[in-house]
Amino acid sequence: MKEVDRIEVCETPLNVAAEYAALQGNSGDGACALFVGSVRDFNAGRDVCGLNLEYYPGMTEKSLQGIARDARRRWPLGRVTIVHRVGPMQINDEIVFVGVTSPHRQAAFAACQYIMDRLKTEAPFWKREAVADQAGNAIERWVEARASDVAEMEKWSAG
Amino acid sequence: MKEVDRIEVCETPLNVAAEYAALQGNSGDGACALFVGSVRDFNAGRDVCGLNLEYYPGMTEKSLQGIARDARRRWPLGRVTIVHRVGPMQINDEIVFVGVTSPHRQAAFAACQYIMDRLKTEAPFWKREAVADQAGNAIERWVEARASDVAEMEKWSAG
Amino acid sequence: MVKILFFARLRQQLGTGEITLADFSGSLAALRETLCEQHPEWATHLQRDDVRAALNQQLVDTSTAVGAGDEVAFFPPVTGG
Amino acid sequence: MVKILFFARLRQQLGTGEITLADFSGSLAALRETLCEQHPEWATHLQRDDVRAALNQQLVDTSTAVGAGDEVAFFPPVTGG
Repeated sequence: MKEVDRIEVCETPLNVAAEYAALQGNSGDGACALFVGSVRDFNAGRDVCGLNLEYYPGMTEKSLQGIARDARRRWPLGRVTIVHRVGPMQINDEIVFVGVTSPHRQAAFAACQYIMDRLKTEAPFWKREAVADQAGNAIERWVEARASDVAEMEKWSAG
Repeated sequence: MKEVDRIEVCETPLNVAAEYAALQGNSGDGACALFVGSVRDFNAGRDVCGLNLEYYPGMTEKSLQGIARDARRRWPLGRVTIVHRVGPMQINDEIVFVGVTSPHRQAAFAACQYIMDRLKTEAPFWKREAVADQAGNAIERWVEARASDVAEMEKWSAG
Repeated sequence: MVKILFFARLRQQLGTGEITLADFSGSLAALRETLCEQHPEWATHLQRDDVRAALNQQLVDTSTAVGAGDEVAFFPPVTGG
Repeated sequence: MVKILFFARLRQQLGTGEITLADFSGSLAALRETLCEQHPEWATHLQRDDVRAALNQQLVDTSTAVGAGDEVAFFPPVTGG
């Protein structure tokens, strides 16, 4: 069976090269779409020095498994990988890797984007940023959810 | 400047890990969308044993550069990489790597898909497959263009 | 007994990540009312429109019924990815 | 002089990948007519609706003007990626 999901929440750095090799190796599929999200150095008007990611052990994994399962119902997919890092991170560290293979390029793109859109709006992760305040001192703040992420998600039900 | 294009047509195997590292390293962008196309072992009802890719030296590179430039006009992109292999290939070999970075996930996905859709319909590459005939002998045939690729491309002008 | 979890900003605002309620049975909305009666200082945080709820690790709306043995969680909008 | 290239299936069908025409001036469609007059056996391949044309390495339609020093290419629909 080529229809394999790899779902992981980990505190260690993501290894994109290894994830891609495991995903595409012997999948037999011609199309592979990937998304990698990294820690940005700027958010909502402040310089970001670092990030800490909290999650809900148990529910987070179930949520990602459910999203992968729903993507399979919509598109013909070979392999699906969702790896999300939690805990403390630095600028440019990779937070999330989503990869899918399919016989069809459009299906691979759509499924990868769908998984990211749902992950962003429903998987229980919360970011706390370390930012510099006006005086240059590091302060921690919870990242605010963005309305644009909800809007992106809603297009999947409209279609 | 982070706005860098890497466009290459090569006869050597693609190195996805190295391409990703060069693309994302120090891009400063939070979002990175990638697509990798590989040689499938089945096409239009026949087992495929291998592939040979012909191109138009000079025009092919210009075509890819033009596609990357047009993608930048549509979306805010950091780095854009398009690497396409030519010459003889085996099953599961990677043919094409497209990667883009952006501050925005939607822009990264859209640009990556746009580049692939245009590449498929206008970049001068031609595939010749080695397939097994009814008697099991290997024969070579030119791959037929697919109407679905043209349809995918047309959605970008409609939008 | 119902186990109740709080995450992220809400956990910090309420000053606890986990409590239990003995003998509760009713809707999630009623459970939230009960918590706010017991801890009036929680109301401003727990009654916010954007607080989301999960029952046994599934996102649900506040009309969902809760009973003995259930795990309930309240948290702010998610910000992963 | 106009340089004319053929690629892929078309190159195999015509039996050549490159020819030159001295002193041609006119549209791409007229150039194609001229080639088919010189090589009647090419017409069935070169006049197909799906044959695409490039002028100086840019995709163009057959109304485009061609003159001395230009590089013209004819080829079947592309199948890369």
